[in-house]
Amino acid sequence: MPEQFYFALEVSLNGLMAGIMYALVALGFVLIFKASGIFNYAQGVLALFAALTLVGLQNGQIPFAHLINAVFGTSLHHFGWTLPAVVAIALTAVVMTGLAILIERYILKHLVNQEPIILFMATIGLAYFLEGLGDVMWGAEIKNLDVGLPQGISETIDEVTFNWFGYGFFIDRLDIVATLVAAALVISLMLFSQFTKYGRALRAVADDHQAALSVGISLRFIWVMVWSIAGIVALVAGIMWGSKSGVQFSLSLIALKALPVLMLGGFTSIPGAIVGGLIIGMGEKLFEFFIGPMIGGATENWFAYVLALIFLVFRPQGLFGERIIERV
Amino acid sequence: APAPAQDLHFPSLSYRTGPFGAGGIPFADGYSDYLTLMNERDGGIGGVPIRQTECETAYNTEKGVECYEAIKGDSPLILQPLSTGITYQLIPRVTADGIPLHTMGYGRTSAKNGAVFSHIFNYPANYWDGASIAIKHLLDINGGDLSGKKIALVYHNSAYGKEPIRTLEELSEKHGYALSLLPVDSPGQEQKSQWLQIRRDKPDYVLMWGWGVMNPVAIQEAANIRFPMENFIGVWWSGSENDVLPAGAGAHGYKSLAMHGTGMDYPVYADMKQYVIDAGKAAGAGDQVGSVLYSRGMYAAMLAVEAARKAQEIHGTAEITPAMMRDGMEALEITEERMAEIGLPNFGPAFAVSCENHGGPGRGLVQQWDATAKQWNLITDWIESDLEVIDALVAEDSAAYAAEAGITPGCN
Amino acid sequence: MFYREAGDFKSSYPGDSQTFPIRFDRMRYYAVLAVAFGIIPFVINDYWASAVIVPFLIYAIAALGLNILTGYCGQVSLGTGGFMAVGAYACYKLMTAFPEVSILIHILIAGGITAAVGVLFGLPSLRIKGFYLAVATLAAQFFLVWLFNKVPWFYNYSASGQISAPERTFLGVALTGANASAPAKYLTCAIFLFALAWLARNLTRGTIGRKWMAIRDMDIAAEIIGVNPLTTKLSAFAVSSFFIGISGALFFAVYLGAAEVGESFGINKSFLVLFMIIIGGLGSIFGSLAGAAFLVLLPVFLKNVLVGMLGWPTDLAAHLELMIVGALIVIFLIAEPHGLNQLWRVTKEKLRLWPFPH
Amino acid sequence: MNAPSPDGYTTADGRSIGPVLMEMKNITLRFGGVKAITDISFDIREGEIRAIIGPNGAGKSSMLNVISGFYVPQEGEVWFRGARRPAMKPFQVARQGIARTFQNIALFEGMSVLDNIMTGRLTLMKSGLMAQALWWGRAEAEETAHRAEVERIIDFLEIQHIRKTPVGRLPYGLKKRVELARALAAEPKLLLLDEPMAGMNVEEKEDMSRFILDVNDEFGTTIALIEHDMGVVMDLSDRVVVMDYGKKIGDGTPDEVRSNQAVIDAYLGVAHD
Amino acid sequence: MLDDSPARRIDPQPETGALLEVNNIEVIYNHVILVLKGVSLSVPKGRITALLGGNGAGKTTTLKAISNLLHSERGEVTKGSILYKGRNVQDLDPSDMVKAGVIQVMEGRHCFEHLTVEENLLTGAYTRRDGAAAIAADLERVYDYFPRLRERRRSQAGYTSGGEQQMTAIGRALMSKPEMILLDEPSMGLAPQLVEQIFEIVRAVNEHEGVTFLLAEQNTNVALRYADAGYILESGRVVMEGSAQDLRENPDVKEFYLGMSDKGRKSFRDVRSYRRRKRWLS
Ligand SMILES: Nc1ncnc2c1ncn2[C@@H]1O[C@H](COP(=O)(O)OP(=O)(O)OP(=O)(O)O)[C@@H](O)[C@H]1O
Ligand SMILES: Nc1ncnc2c1ncn2[C@@H]1O[C@H](COP(=O)(O)OP(=O)(O)OP(=O)(O)O)[C@@H](O)[C@H]1O
Ligand SMILES: [Mg+2]
Ligand SMILES: [Mg+2]
Repeated sequence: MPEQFYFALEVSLNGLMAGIMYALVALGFVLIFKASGIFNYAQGVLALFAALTLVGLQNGQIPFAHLINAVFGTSLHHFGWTLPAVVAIALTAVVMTGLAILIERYILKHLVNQEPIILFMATIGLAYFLEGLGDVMWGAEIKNLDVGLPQGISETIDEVTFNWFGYGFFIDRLDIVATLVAAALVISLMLFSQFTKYGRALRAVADDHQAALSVGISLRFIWVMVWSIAGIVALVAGIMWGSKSGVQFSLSLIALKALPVLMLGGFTSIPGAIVGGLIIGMGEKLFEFFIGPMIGGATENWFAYVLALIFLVFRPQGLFGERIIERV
Repeated sequence: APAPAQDLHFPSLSYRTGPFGAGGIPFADGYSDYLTLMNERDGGIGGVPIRQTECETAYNTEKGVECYEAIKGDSPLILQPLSTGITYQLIPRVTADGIPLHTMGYGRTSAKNGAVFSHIFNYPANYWDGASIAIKHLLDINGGDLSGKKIALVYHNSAYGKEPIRTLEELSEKHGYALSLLPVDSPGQEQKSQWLQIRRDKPDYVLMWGWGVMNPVAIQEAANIRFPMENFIGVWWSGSENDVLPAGAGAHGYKSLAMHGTGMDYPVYADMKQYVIDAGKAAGAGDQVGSVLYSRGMYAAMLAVEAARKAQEIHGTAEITPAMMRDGMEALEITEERMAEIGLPNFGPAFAVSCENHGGPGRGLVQQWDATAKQWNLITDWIESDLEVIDALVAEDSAAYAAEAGITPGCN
Repeated sequence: MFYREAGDFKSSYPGDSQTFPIRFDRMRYYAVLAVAFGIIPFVINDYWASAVIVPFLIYAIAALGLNILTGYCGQVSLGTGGFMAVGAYACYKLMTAFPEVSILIHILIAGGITAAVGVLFGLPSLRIKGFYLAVATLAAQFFLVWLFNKVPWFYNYSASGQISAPERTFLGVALTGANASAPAKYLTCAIFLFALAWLARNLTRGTIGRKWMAIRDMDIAAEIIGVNPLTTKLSAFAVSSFFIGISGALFFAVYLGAAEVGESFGINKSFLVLFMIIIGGLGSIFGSLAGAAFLVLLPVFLKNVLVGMLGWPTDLAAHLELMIVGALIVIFLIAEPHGLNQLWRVTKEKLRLWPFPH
Repeated sequence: MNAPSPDGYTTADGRSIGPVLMEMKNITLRFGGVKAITDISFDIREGEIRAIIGPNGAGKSSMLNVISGFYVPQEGEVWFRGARRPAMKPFQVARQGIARTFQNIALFEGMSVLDNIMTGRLTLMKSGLMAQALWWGRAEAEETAHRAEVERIIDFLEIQHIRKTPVGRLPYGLKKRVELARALAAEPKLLLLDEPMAGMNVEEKEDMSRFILDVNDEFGTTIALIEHDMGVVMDLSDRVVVMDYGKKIGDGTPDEVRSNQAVIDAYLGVAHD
Repeated sequence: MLDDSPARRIDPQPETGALLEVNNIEVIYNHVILVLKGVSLSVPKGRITALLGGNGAGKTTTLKAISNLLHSERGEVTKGSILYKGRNVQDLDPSDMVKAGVIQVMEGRHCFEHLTVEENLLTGAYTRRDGAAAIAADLERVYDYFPRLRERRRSQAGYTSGGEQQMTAIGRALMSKPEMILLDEPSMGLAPQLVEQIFEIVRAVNEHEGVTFLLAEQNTNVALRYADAGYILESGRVVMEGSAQDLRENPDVKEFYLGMSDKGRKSFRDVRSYRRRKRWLS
């Protein structure tokens, strides 16, 4: 039955695209995990913070306006200018780098050589802090993010496929952009970590902080670098997701969609994030589409995790993760 | 009972943070601004000043309970938590503590039955009314016949979102449409599969019970698959500016229910501007005035104020207690003249509350989004819900509750 | 000054392995008990009960449970919310199906059911470790929430899927429902906490506790010296889930009175309880209590200061509260990564040496 | 001692050694392409101190791991007490009475010294979960009984003063001693020691040697020992297996091994003593 | 192997000054555990200095205090000063210490498990700026020192044997072209001929490249054969110091650290009673 087949194909394609969107968030996790063994819970909030900052800068919002107004009884809101998207994005990247420096300086530096769970916890503290900060700085109301990315159904694909198969496929143009951006990001990050000494240093740091220090790798530098990159990746994710749903608190919850991706691909693998995203995206969409209606729907959240779990039972380190070394 | 207060305490259980903050902010602002207006312009209600307090719940039930416990000793006249979850927590508590709870268009629908839910009010309309109104509207456009039509419900996968299902199922039997259900998990950032299902099944109409980020994403996705927007109707919680703006032009023609008017074309805004906004006394950032949810907050405050007046009137004292307030709410009567006096002519329906009916008339409107003008336009007159179906459901559900909670229903 | 070990010699092994080997600690412990059961029930009011103390007691139980799994046995779990939901829904079904049976028994059985579910979801821990396991437990979290939301049998087919606790009494005193008094709620939770803490203490100081810790510290070595990883990990899951199930049952029946699974037992619960044990101290019973107290009290305290005393707008206060809680978590971790418990220990060690610096 | 009889033999210093306790037959172990052990056979007799030596990476530790059941060899059989050992999990092997220490100390860092040593006795403890939870009769009595045993070992190894210290803080040498204590606590038939004296100075090595000899004497525990200090190996052991690149290149008394040219070339470098 | 090896000739008067000077430092872990109670050392440039002492004497702690790795163990230097080339280095980052030319080989190997042996070695060259060719040449040199590593260059370090990891760790330090190496128990877990070999390498590096060594070692015997001077630590204090020759001849050192009595070395089997360590200081 070609109808059904086309539906399945369409769902799979869209699943793959959704997977790419998850992978964008997962990438940030991977980078930080690779570089420091830190499971960065704050990645989702970083994306939110980046998106908030971007919108704020673009619209010329005065940071902390609400706080200032509350304290001084003023009534400030906007500087009165708007910035072109490119400038705002560049400025936001600078802000994210600054943030990375602060994070290193005030948090990570003091937690060298601690157990992973402690570091994880610290990132949760950070997530809280940034969430509050983002809201105080830019306000909690929903904001539109528009950097000129195309959205909506791609007419071309629809038409072309309709002419070919007699069935027009639905592909969101935003998803196509996301795929291209993700591909570019992944390739450049992979080149970076494979072919530069910093890439090697990253992995060394993840294995053993003390030993890394002892050979002269500056944890501080590595961390600032990695957190800046992760911040910029978060900005990209924030732009993509923000264009889709507006910028507000829930953006930070996309982290939860990235976790199964991460787990399936392996916490330490950049290509793993993408492959994991594709598998999860496609799997959960197909399941929701075909099985979901039979069992009441809204299965995506748990199905993604269960799917990842099934993979893990066979490969406990994820598809591309580094082998877990078990020796005595 | 707490001693009569020197002032009238109107707490606001608001949420300006968390995943639903974007919806909570305008509501809280509207609620507060109207009460401020009363103080500034009239010196309170019946000469007694209003005291406002605000407690942040973040849409979180535990925080809601904490807020409740913190204020319940402070003679709160009325509580409006704007959260179905918190409402469920509070129903037994307020009943035991004798504090009235007003859940306007949300909460537990069967609370309409005042014989069981003595302290809970959900006038002027509830979810089941909403479901029925939407179907009525569809009946209207279809010349009274929906048989053979396919209707899909996209809903927030929570207590809130599930509310209309029973009603819609009952109505589908009555009107012969096919209903399909598409739950979306909170928060609802990813709805690809739901909308691809819609694309495949091609329902004639899509209804939506959404809140928070789920709304704009759904509207965006609907636009993406080029679902005809005029066939897409959201409940009144899915019909604010925040929901449609992100989709830009794609959202043009999207409809939603409304239980009150919107926009700033009401005389009350003249006073509002004079006494509150220009006086720098606006709540929050002051940038929400006139939006849909702001109007709703204002409407909620207005109804509360009217009930307080009523209470003052029946009990012959200006310094009313929560118990008196309850009586005022139960005796509340909103007429068109009164609405006009207040400066909100035809903003909401005229209705009278009684012990048997805490739920008001169950009337609603349909509004449609004009993406070019960026505004909501009312496109129908008041639509009555199908009380025949709904009242039966209310009776059934409230009886079940009464049995479970050991309440003997009755009006005193 | 009081804090001296000297002169407090133990002449028997049981004496040496008692819970509070130092006299002063023992005295303080009895004092706490006396206050908890002799004074608080008479002075507690609704606000303190509902807003602070009852949630604290219940979270403390959950934290104890998670600490057994994560702190003692080293299996990081983010499924706590889901397991609490199991306890809550089991308790609800039992309460409504067997109204004549005592609620206390229902709560215990709910714990037992949760233990069984916990074991089931603990099975992957045999293959999956560390953060991978943590993320895998999210599968349990999301699946359970989905299940309770989706299958109407669990919520007795109510229209909205909410469950509400009917009134149940014990010796004529209402423990659940709107008429339960603050002291009744408080005592129920306090007694459960006390009993479970005592149980946890016994378990963790004996053979099974050492097996857990061995698995935590080095699972391969543990296996090589004779610890069966399967039974050890699963027993940790079972005991931990038992505790968490009871806390879920109390949370629903005694504290909230009504619950909706996604909202009351969502992923945030899992994280919250995890914070508690990390802030309190992994592998420590006192730490579980301290962590729970800290994270329940802090927001309430901050809110009361920022809004109540400083009069700031609530939204601003809420945002600042987030920032402060976040910052405090980080500051705490930096000051003492091993939690409040360790902070307390170091203080004691200093006290012991006092007035000498070392 | 030449060609020991099945029932055992008598050592130079007059101790009598029993029959074969454990026998490894044609063991081969590979990790992907790396052949860690190639077709090695040897036996360990009851009451004996058996040393395994060889250059770094020769496969000695891997051999101990095979004995403990942690590595499963691709080929070969393990015989224990006269019977072929079926496929077993490491914890089952431990319960047969085989205890060991590890090359890279594998103590439970989060626990006190006392608790660490108590874990050694886990295989001997019987009380159930319930009894422990309620700390009733059996659990407490059992705990006390085992505690007494453990205290004996603590006295024996002279680590009384650090009983309650978390092991994470201990210096290396003490950790090794605690690890030995943990292994001893299991009252093993066969004790496997992987470089028990690495990182110790002479004085400490002397102490450690004394402990090992005493264990062997007092409890009749059979000991398999890996060590790089030739002085120690030659002085303590009754027989020595020499490995190189996964192959066995020598097996015999210390004197035989010392004069084996292959061993000198591969390992000793110069003739020792 | 214990009879005296070709003793190194020691210049009575080192012509170069102290490269590293540790003055009376005190180290506290976790704010309460006092471990070093005033340790002073002076390491002359271009020499090999040994730091000896029993388990827990504080050797590792001293080395970590110098390389500034203490902070990551929640330890701190509370008193005294550490001067490298006359400059106080206490506030430097560990990585700055490496840049300044001081590198530590940590006790217990600390290889990067997931990196291959070769990648481990290359991380040693992280701070170097002298180009890929020079690094490649040094890599070859390390492989020449440790042929076993060349064979295992592509394996993940986590899966190599204890000794191989030790070689990797030492090789890694050599890759950074340091001026001074702090070696913590290099001989631990190495086969006897490798121990000699490592010390030969130390000597070679010291003589040909002028690298200064401070080495903590339990194997007193070998250490004193290769070192120029030594310090003996006991319970966080320096109890004896002097040239290697003097130390070797000291009767107490002979008895307690070299395991020799008047009759030469005695068998481990003959130790019939546990011996109480003599304390020079309590
Ligand atoms: N991180 C730490 N926290 C607390 N105490 C520590 C820590 N590290 C070391 N110590 C203590 O400091 C003392 C000195 O330890 P150190 O490791 O410096 O000794 P060492 O001379 O290197 O011994 P070894 O030869 O066994 O390696 C020991 O008593 C040890 O218990
Ligand atoms: N799990 C494993 N995976 C891959 N290779 C391994 C594994 N375990 C050991 N090897 C390899 O097998 C060889 C033997 O290792 P083993 O640890 O047995 O050596 P050893 O004789 O104990 O050496 P040392 O004296 O240095 O400790 C080494 O080359 C090592 O890299
Ligand atoms: Mg080995
Ligand atoms: Mg050391």
